[in-house]
Amino acid sequence: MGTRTVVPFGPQHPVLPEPIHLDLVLEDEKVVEAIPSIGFVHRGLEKLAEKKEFGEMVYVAERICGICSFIHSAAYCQAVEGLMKVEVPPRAQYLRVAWAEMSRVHSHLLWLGLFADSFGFESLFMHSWRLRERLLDVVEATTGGRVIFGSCKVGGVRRDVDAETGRRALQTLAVLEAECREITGVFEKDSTVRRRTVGVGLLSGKDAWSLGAVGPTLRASGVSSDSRSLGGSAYGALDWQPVVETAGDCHARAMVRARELYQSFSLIRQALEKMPAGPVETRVSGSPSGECIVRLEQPRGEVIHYVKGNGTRHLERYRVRTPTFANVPALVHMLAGYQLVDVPVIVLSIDPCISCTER
Amino acid sequence: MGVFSKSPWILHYDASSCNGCDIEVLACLTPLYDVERFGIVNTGNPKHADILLITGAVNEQNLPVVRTLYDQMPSPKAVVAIGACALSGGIFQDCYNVHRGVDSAIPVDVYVPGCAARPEAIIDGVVQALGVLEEKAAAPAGRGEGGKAVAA
Amino acid sequence: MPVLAFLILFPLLPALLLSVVSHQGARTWIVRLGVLALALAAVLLAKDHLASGPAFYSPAIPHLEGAIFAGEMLLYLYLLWRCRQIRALEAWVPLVLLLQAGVIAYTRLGLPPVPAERIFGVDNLSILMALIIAVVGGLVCAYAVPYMKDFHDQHPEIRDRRRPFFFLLFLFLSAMFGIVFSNHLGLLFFFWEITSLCCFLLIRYAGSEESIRNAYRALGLNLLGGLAFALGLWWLSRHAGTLDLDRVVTLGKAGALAALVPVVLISFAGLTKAAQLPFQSWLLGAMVAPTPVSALLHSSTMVKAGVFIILKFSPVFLAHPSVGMPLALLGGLTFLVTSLAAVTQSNAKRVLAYSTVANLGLVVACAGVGSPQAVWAALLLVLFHAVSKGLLFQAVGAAEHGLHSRDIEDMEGLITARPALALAMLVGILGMFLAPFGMLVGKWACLQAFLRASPLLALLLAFGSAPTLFFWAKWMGKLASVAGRPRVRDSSGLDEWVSMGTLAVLTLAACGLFPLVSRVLIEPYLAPAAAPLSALGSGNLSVLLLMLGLLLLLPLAFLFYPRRGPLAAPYLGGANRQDEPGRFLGSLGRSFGSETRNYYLANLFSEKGLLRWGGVLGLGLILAMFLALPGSAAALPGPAPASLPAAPRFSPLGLLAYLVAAPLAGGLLAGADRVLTARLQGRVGPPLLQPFWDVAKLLKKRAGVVNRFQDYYVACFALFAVLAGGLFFAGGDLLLVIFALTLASVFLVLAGYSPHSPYSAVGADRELLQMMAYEPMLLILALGAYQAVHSFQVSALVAAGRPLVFTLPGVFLGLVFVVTIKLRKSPFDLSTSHHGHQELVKGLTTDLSGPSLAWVEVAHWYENVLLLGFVYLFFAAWPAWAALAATALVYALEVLADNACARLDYRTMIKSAWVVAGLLGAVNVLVLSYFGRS
Amino acid sequence: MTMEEQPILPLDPVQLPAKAAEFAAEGRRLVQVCATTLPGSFEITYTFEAAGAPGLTSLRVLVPRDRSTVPSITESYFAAFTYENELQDLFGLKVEGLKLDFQGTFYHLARKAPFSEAKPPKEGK
Repeated sequence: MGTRTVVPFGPQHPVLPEPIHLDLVLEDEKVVEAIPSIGFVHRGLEKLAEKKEFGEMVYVAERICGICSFIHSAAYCQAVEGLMKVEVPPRAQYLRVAWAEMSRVHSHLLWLGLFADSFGFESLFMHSWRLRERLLDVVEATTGGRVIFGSCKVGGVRRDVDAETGRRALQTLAVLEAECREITGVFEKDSTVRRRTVGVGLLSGKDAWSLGAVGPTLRASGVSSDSRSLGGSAYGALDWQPVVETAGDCHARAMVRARELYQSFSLIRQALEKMPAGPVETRVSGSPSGECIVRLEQPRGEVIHYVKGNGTRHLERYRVRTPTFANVPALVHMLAGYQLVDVPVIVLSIDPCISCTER
Repeated sequence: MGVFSKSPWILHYDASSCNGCDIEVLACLTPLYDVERFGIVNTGNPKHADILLITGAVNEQNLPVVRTLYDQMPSPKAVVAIGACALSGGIFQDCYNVHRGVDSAIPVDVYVPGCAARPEAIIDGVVQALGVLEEKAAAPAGRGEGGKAVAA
Repeated sequence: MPVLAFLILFPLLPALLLSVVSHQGARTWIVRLGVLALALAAVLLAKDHLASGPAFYSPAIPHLEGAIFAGEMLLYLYLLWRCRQIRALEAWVPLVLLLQAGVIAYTRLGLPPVPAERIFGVDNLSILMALIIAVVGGLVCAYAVPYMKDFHDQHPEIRDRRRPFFFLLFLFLSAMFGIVFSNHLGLLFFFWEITSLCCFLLIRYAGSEESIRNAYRALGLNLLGGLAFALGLWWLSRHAGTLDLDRVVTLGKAGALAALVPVVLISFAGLTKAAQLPFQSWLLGAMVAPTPVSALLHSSTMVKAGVFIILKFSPVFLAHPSVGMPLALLGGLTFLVTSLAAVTQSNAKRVLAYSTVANLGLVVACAGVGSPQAVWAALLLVLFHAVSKGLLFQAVGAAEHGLHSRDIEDMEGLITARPALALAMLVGILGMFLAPFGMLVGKWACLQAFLRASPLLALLLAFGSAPTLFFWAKWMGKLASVAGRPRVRDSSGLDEWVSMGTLAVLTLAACGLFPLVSRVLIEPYLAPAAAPLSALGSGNLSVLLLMLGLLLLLPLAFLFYPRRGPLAAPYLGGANRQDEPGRFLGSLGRSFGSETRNYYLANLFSEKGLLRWGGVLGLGLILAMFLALPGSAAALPGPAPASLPAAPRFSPLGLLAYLVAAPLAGGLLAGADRVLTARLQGRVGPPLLQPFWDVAKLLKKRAGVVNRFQDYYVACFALFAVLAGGLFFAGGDLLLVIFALTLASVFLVLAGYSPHSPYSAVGADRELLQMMAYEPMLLILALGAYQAVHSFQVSALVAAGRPLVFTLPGVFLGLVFVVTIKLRKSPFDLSTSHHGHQELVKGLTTDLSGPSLAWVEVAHWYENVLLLGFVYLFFAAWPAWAALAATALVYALEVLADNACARLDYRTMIKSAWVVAGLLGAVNVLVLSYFGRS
Repeated sequence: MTMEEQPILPLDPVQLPAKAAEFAAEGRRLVQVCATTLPGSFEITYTFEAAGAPGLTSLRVLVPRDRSTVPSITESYFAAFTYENELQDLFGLKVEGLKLDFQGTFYHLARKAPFSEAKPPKEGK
């Protein structure tokens, strides 16, 4: 007879929109051990590269995940463009930044809602998602899609944003930004929220780094690491600084994302305003060969797209290392010793994207 | 209209979807779409649910999970498959770990196409499922699982 | 007189026979006949004396004093010889022994002899005790015969010393009869020391190192009490010139220090024997003895001797509150501290031991108060405790022989593995803490008595009751959890079953029979004017009987209940294994059965810390008793006899209105909650009538229970929730309303434990934590209401001239705080939630579906209306529309809070609820009682 | 298009744990582990990043198909357990000394070691 409660947390669990499983071993409600089990959404899509030509693989790449969709397609395209030495037109570079940052705002607002849900603050969830719909309106107006943009392709982007659409988008975003201040204020200051997040899921900067954590999980522990600093796309030409917090707890992670909202608003504004005129794609011919690693900053952190071409229309190897995959060891490290109530909060604090993780 | 049309409680499960349809399912609950207007509640618990909204193609590992969840829902119940992957495996149908559409694992009543399916389509699918529920409630016990309908 | 002598002397006959007979059959029959004879004699004694009232006997016994002295000295010599195994740290034991011997020798030889006038006495208290000793004690002896055979079969390493063992059991009974019938304190002291001796020898029975050490601790602490007793005898011989108990009480009441000092000294001896703080350790250590010994010590002997002597002095404490009140507070403190300590234990016998100490604490508190009402409560407690605790120890012993463990965790699923035993244990547990069963009635009476004496005591009771609720209910949950363990054949023998069966029937019957016991046995013992039973209210007694009837009859309903739908597997996050639905596939390819374990709250408080600080406070209170002696020489007039409350007025109209209108109102409130919530979230939300549609739908779904017990528990939950509310709206007793509500909640908790699924079980645990958090505040509500209008009747509260909210602002705020918990609103919707997800899926209600879920929902509507009824009480003096508006406002505020808060964790909930109850509620009650009684 | 420096250092599998320990001591972060199935061997790339320095450094080992074992680097980089379990499940490799070894249950797969087959890609149309 066991002496501890074992809770099968998932794969179906309302607090997790996506299936993962944790064996939670509890004493009272203290988590003594938390061992993850993944694979519930493992499709094996990397192997599709053998069946689909490199140009078609963009569609697969942007369906690695419906939330991080755009940046996956951008990273894939950038990797193939790197292999094929394709020069992407500047306007396309700026558009990629604008859409990448829109997808970040969309993802962060979505996450803030789910995070609120993880500690039972339902109305905060609703308001976060209410605001997110505003952003989706902008996305829909500029790409035609809501969650899957379908706007990136090898050599550039599929569609342009005209001046009028851009102006309206900026107007909507300005209103949205003001409204966001209200909800991020609650995340920052509300006493019940602080009680559930401050000091919960502590991760030191040293541990975060050595466990390979990325993105807001790493930056909330005081490490300034942001793949956008590499200057890919048009990031090098825009004015921004990585957001860093030092507390290393769930609250700090929420604050990194809350502050990144405003950073993204600024980047979208800069990109749409500074965008030079010109074509939005370069014609691509030939087949990729060689290998290349591309890193971009997803809302959840650094994503790695590795492509290896062998001179055919099919890639020899396509490999994606997603931010959540990198954050899993840090998550396992964080869970032990906290309470059952903290489990959803800590799990959500890395903003897990299982679809990405398992591909 | 019977009581089942007035109080459809849903369970959402992601069977190896890319998240696209899942977040649209969640979006249905939130202020813009607010399906609670129709009494729809996301229960998160198969034992409380009437309608299973399932996204994504079933894969090797979640096949037993999908079956368990379906079995744990008390009758009468309906299944709505949402999105291209849930219908046929979609873009992933050639993947080695994917078992094609959801109807390869459990009976599906309503199919909602789209990649990702839009919230309006999902709501329409649930509305069609209400009719299915009422039919099943009227049918003698033990019969009436399965059946097909396609949402616009 | 002959019956009395028979009771004291006759047990020696089986004792001597058993000390030579080792044939199992012969032993069985000697014990059976001996026990039967004792029981018959006790009944005969009761029959003879109940009509004639108290009587004293002074038989001419030649050389009585000399014989007692010789006996005592022999006892000391024997004990001294026994002390040869002591260790250096235990050197104080023989030291105390020698001191005691010295005091006795000096008193007997150095002081002029004190003539004994009335050697033996019989009154209703001693008859009650005799019945307990003969019946409960006797049953324990009968149980012991097959038990000890099993014991030695299972533990061949322990030397078989059953002959001295059974000798000691009967000697123990004889000494106990001696104690309760002696009016001569010198003789009583001799019997007192014999019980200490028997106890010592029985604890060390197994002969292990641990049992020897614990036996010395028990001996030492009891001898310490004995030393105080001896000093008391010395003081009496020197200053009072009498050793007659009745004379000492009379002198004490009059305020003579000559009697007061010995009363306090002998009460100290009683405290050590009753294992009160800080002396509780010996009783915990006594657990090493075979289970019948524990059953005997806890139910009918030893500790009961301790409270018996203190109860004897209760008139003195009534007359001298400066001495009585520290004693009462010590009892109350012991109740609170040891109840909390029991929460941290998983060893069944330790839980039982702490519970014994706690309940004896209540008895001591009652004795310290000393009013007729309090003594009445105390006697009820002694009786009910003996029956239930005897049963529980025997059941644990029987379980231990089957499971080879006394850990509560290992008793999981006993309800299907060993149904009869589980039932016996469940009855015992029910008897300990729930309405309508005995101990709860006793606690109810205590509360009433305490309120009139000192609200501080009532508050200690209010806070101490909550943890008892927690640890008993979680134990019930373990038993009730259907873990799919194979059915085990019961190995218990006939005598064991007869013994447990009798006690189980007595426990159940106590609820119906206690008014009879009270009228015939207890009330004549109290001051002539007292009519404590009617203080409870005869209407309330009918309600109790109704509750009992429902509990017993409901299972019958299952004979007619259609079996709908197949049984479902528990919810396991979808990870259930297809081949074994009760197990799940975990990480690393491991397969788990669902495992659940109770909460022990070690991170909230530690057993050690509690006992340390409790002990220090307890010592302080004992010191205060002694310090109060010089000042208490002048007898104070006792408090004016409290006027009897008006007969309860039941309003059938209110009841009917509630039954019909509450589900409508509750459903509408739930609908309004959902609409308001949606608006606060920027949504439109469902139609107002949505909750009704939901319930209608659920009722039409096919049932999918995990096991059929769930339906029973849910039915009980709904029924008692309705009963609680009905009682309230009929204008009934507020305390009874709270008790019925608690009973209902316990059934809901059982419905959560029953499916043996981690989500439901953690939900059930959390529900219990919630109950532990809000229970003190609900009781404080009743206390405050009583302070305000001197009645627990809801009808009286409604009729109050001034809105209670002005008299009881703190209680009101505290109530609003805990109503948040009870309404399942954020930040305290821990066990289950009406909307939104949580880490527990749906927690408590995860494994309920279809119709059973519908009934839970409807019951919640009834409950919610009742809770708002509590709130309404505070505004009842206003016109109805204004009061209703105020109540609606409170409800709206709760909904608002629900939408403006994150969910907090259980530790925060318990701490904040108790702090709020303590700071707002308790302070309000105390202020009102000390300053508001103008 | 800016491309960062991405040197790849070939290494014998035997030296892998020692080299990983050296990198760990230098405070490098494990960025990814990636395997590619070549006709006769598995090519495994371990990518690291040094704090404060630009660019990614990769170690590359070749494991012959007939040997199929590779030493674990979880001694130095615990976080590698996810990658190495993936190597076991998807490529059929045996990782020796793996801490937190899921023993082939990291993914439940319809097909054993699907990436181990080196399928010659179809030529473009």
